[in-house]
Amino acid sequence: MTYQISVGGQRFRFVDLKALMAKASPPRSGDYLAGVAAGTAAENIAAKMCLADVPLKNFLTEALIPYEDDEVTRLIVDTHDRQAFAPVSHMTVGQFRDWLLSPAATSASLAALAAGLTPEMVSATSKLMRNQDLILAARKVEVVSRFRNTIGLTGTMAVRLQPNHPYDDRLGIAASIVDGLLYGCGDAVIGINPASDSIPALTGLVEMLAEIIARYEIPTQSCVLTHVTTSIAMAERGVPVDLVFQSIAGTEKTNASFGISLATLREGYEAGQSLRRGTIGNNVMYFETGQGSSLSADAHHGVDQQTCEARAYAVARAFHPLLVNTVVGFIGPEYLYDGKQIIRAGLEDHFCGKMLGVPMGCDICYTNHAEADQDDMDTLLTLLGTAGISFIMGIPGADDVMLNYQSTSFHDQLYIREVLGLKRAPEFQQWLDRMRVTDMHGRLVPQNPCQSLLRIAI
Amino acid sequence: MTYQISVGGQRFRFVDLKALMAKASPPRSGDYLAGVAAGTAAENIAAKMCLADVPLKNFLTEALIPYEDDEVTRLIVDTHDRQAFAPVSHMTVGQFRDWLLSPAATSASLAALAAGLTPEMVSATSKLMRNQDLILAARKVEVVSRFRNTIGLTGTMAVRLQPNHPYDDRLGIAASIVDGLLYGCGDAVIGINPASDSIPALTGLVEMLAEIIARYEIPTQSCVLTHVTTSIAMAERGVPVDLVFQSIAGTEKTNASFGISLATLREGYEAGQSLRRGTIGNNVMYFETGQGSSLSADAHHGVDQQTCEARAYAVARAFHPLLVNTVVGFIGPEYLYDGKQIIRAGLEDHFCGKMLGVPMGCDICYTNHAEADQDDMDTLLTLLGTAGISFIMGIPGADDVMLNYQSTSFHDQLYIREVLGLKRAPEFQQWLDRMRVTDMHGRLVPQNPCQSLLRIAI
Amino acid sequence: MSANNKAAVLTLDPWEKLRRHTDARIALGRCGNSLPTARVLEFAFAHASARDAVNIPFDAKALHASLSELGVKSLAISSRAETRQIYLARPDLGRQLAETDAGRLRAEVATPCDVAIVVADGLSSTAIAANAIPFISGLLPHFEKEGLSTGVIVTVRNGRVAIGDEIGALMQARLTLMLIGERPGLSSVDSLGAYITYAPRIGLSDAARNCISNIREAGLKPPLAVAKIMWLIREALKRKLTGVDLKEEQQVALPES
Amino acid sequence: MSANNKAAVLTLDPWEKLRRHTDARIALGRCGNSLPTARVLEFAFAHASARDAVNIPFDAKALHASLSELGVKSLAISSRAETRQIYLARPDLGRQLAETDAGRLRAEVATPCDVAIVVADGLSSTAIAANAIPFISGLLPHFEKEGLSTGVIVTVRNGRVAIGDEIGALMQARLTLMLIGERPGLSSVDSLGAYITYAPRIGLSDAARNCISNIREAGLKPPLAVAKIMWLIREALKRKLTGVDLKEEQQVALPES
Ligand code: B12
Ligand code: B12
Repeated sequence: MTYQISVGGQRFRFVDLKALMAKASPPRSGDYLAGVAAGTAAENIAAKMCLADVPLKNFLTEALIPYEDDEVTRLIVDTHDRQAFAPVSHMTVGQFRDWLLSPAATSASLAALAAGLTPEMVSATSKLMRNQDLILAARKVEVVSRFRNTIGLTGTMAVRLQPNHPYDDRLGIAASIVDGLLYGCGDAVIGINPASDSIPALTGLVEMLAEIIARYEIPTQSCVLTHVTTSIAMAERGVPVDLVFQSIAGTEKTNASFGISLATLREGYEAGQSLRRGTIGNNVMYFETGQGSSLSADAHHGVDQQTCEARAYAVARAFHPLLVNTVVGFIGPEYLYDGKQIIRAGLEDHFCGKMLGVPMGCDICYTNHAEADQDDMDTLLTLLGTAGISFIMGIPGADDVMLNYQSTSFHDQLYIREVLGLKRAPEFQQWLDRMRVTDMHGRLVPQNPCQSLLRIAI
Repeated sequence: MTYQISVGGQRFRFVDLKALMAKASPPRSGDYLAGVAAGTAAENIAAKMCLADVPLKNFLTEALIPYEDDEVTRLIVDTHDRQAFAPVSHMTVGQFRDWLLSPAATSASLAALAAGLTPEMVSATSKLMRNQDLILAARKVEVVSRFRNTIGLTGTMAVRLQPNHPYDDRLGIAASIVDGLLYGCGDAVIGINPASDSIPALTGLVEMLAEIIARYEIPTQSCVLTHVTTSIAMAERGVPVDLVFQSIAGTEKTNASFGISLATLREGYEAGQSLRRGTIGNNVMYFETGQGSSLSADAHHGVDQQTCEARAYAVARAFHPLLVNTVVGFIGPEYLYDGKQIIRAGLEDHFCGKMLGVPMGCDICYTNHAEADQDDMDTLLTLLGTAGISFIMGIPGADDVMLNYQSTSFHDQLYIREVLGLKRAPEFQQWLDRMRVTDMHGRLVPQNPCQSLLRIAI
Repeated sequence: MSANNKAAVLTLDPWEKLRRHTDARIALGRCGNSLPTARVLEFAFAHASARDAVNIPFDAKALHASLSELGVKSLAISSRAETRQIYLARPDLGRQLAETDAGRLRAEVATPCDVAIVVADGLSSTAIAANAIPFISGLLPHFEKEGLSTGVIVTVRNGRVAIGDEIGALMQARLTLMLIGERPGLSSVDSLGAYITYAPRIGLSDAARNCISNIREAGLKPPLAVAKIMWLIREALKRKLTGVDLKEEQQVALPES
Repeated sequence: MSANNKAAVLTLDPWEKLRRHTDARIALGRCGNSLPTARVLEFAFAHASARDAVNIPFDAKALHASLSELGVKSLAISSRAETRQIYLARPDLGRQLAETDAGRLRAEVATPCDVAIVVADGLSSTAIAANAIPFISGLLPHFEKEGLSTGVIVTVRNGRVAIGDEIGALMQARLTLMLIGERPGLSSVDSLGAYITYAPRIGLSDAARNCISNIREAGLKPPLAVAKIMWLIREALKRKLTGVDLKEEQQVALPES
């Protein structure tokens, strides 16, 4: 079906919904690279106007990537909940945006709606929204997940402690863990990106984390972010895997380039469940995503990169994750050129994920080949904090010495807690008090060399 | 005095404090245009490192613009309060930054310190700060000013209602005033930029505003933003001028290009005071500023544009203003190229103004020849709200139909109140309740055609 | 869930009829505290158009044709800002005559004149295309009546206000009248500014000028602007000054709204 | 006011000695909740340096000189990304051989080989300058011992990992070993990545490769990386595959810290 509109005396035509969506996207380098972006600012706005008039229903019949060709499309269509969709089924995209911002959209109504929304609907809606709209709507949503603590409660923000080391040195990793815990981080997960892909080495890391968590009775979970098939292999050998990690994307072909399929993820999910390591909940999956991966794998089917990304959240939600993390500026400037594009994408991803009912966090980050700096990260952190982000990254000094990029630091999370009053996961906060890392208000207290957590790194 | 430093195996030399300051500034187009910016990113950071080691005291002896040549320098030096300065007098710029972010810097200690700080000191400090630092430090400061209501209390944010019209049509202006009041705006001031410069026409506008405020007993003040000499002329004729407006800048020569001097401002201040129109306070001046004006007037003396701007706040504070407004993206891309530079400048200006004890607001804005859009404004608004800005602009739909630029709208202020819980000036909020514009929580209530304020525009 | 209840989503502002008084974006309504979708997108489209307007090239030829129809001689010159991009980045260059143009202009000037009329594209060539001729054709009869001489009308590509100082000096004019395209706004991309400077010469600041702004059909209509500028020119020539010390005191009737 | 009390301003972290275990920025201390000035500026300087590192041109000549000292033949080619700017914006072009280079390479290839060794600048030519020769000189003796043939070593300017697929195919190699400069970080601008792909041909995805990363003196030291890659290459050739189905199972002793 073609779409058209006349604005300012000009007529604009869009060959199909996919093209309309792409041309309605806020400008970003990846869509230019893919050749799907609007040619002029006027065409971009005209596409938005045209998209505003598209009924939400259309997304149920006009698949952007054919049902036959893509298992992610099949997942989206087959699991769509018509009853949940009913309250908004008569709306256009533009009316849906209005509704989201109105008092009719509440925490409760949005929770009930999530299963009725498809990623394409929320992506389309986000394209009509300004930054402030993305913040306002997202902060209404509360998505709660649990393993050994409670993530996502309104007014809280958790932090992944990311203690990476260039050759997985245990003491090096332990040193970063100490640093992070003593800055009050780690409630989302203590999660290592291993430099190595060797199963014996990875097993060592998993065991080390399990031991630390057990010894200090930390109400949190661990993860070694290796390939899901490797986690499955470890789980089968009885290695104490808490969370099963995988990078995922919004098309079958991209996932294939990551060496996975929905079936692989299902196996991973079951492997995680089989170990029954959660104490207060069973959300065992940790997913990472990021705009640009489908284009990078030449697997985007002409769909704009933000919509591909939103589809990844539909993959995620099928597996009841504890954490979904958009690693927003991670890949590079070919997908998100500068601070402005990274900021915008971060807000979009957070909004889309939350609308779909996913426990959304953000790795607020950039690489050294992009036009961005720590000021942009401060900005995005403040915006996402205001938008009610579930969790962010905590990396010593914001500098990942293994993945070679910059993110948010242990200090940064203190900043955002201070200015917005955000609390930690409650169980973790209690533990921090008990360990005298913070006072009862969650503020850091000065440490002395007798602090028992320091023993982690000897 | 020359400054030098070795970093990363390279030696960097800076001919004087002025050059060091300029090269330590975050990149912006105006400093490139002036030829004072650092040549490379490395030089930029080296300059910051070198500046961090400069004792604050040096700024008292090494004037960036000579005492003999510039009355603003004379004002700064002659009114510097050594006693207020004492607590930080032993610090370097870098140490002062640390102190500002530490718990030692409190609302009370910062209020006591303001008179001891010079604009150059705070500008230098800001150059070492990331966006988050500028927010954290600024939000500790409370600067309160009063005329008919109380501006600047912690947890509040006021709005200037800006009802401009391309030919000063009274009904057109009145229509925008109605719109703004019914959106709960106008506590900072109801302030018209007149298209005309004719004294009879301006007098008509002043009288119209005085009449509206009196008729509805609005606890707020009016202003017609004409040249200070014109306001003086009107005051002398007994025209009911509330606030005396003037654009000001940080060098004598720039002010001369605006047709003013400190003496002119003193006259304006006295004219304002003579009318005794304030009810609960005597802060009668409204100043506007903005980075780039000194360069535009070829009057910057080689000083970077942010430092010139901070010096304007020293001019402002000499006259106990009710409002100081940095119109941050107003002039154009030759001074602040894009959203990123505008955002950074807005945060710097707010920080510097607050440190100097000035009731700082921001016209969060951009022009159509700059690389910026409403998303950038949402971003800066959220950041400045978090930083505790005293007031912002409220313009119907964010589109100023006379000054030809985009700013924040009546809707935008509702957004920031909603997400950050910011209140209005208390007297004005009570009035809004009384007039049934808002409920007692400050939330807008739906209006009907009998609302008496609608009569303003007939 | 009240999703079906459209009234709960959109709150209308019952003062829409006030819109007839102004182009300002009033009575936009709201969903919650936010701008309705349609209003957001209208704004975005206006922004795209205004951005384009900055870059529409100045059609000097068309202007010169119209001027010669009015029977006036004109000369097209450029500032030192060679491209639009340079113009935006380098206001200093927009204030200086291109090197060869100073000579060309000097060659045109036979005798001193009272008022040097300069027309520059500024930030909106659309403003010139729409309003320069209505303004000038209204102005010249007054000049004739009051015996004010003008030289050749100089049009400037990529000019700033202050370039009129150099031009006026070269033309040995008593006063420069600069008509310039104001930066485009969302609701008006064709607004003209008129600046007058007594005894023009390089190095003057804006304190030495007066300004009439927002000249356009939906703003200050050209005939009214002519009346205002004539008052200012008369006073300026009489009192031998322009700038902050010259204040407009006449009571000009504003058009009905 | 406690301004004179320096202790109140800076809170030190009493675990500074843990810094010997890692280059990560730990135990930075804080003023209130914030990073101390010196730490902020160190970070900023490292950022400036890392940004520069992305643009340091690849010195193919020097590399070829060193390779010929090792007694290996080499061939310098380019991807289709002609400039560094294009390279950053167009990863697709970084994955394709410049047109004439395919021919040049084909001309070099006499017989099929076991392993095509490719060295590409990637995002850090510094990584290549620092680590390619140590790695290759450690590797070649193993190849010789185990009877693995290599063709000419191909160096690529502005290359991406996947360009090794086309090169390996042209060289009729059983496996491509791609050494590439990883994107520079703040604490290491010289990190090398090694990717192996069995049966290389255009169109493969990353699922079909294995990777060893962070090869550099302060990371995975080149000799250890060689041991790991040899294990993977042996397994790959034996099991006729690389990618997610090939998992490293050997117990490699990590260096002492
Ligand atoms: C960028 C990056 C990615 C991007 C790649 C997309 C892109 N356009 O760049 C994304 C986010 C998609 C990604 C995904 C994954 N990555 Co990755 N990635 C990196 C990173 C940070 C930089 C790579 C780089 O600089 N390349 C150099 C440039 C010049 O070449 P390029 O051609 O542009 O880049 C290609 C390769 O980097 C390749 N690639 C990226 N990751 C991986 C991982 C594997 C196993 C393989 C074979 C290829 C591969 O994808 C790029 C596009 O083709 C490295 C860390 C590092 N310090 O190198 C980790 C790293 C290579 N990735 C790693 C892993 C584990 C993964 C995942 C398997 C995670 C998962 N569980 O799903 C996935 C899937 C990879 C796949 N099979 O496709 C590990 C590999 C560990 C190991 N020794 O095997 C590393 C070392 C980081 C880590 N320790 O976690 N990654
Ligand atoms: C930008 C601007 C400014 C900038 C100018 C700096 C710059 N680099 O652009 C700043 C913020 C510094 C400024 C200051 C003032 N401005 Co002003 N400004 C404008 C604006 C919004 C756009 C001008 C434009 O597009 N020019 C066209 C470009 C292409 O030319 P340019 O050479 O780049 O611009 C020069 C002129 O615009 C000049 N200029 C700017 N404002 C004024 C005001 C007067 C009275 C004069 C003589 C010249 C002048 O400064 C520029 C640099 O030389 C207009 C509104 C409009 N719709 O035009 C108001 C406007 C011209 N300004 C106005 C006023 C009142 C002032 C002030 C006197 C306010 C005050 N009380 O101090 C001051 C001082 C001006 C002076 N004497 O220097 C009024 C003039 C009213 C009138 N009829 O006289 C206008 C119409 C807006 C308004 N209604 O408030 N202004």
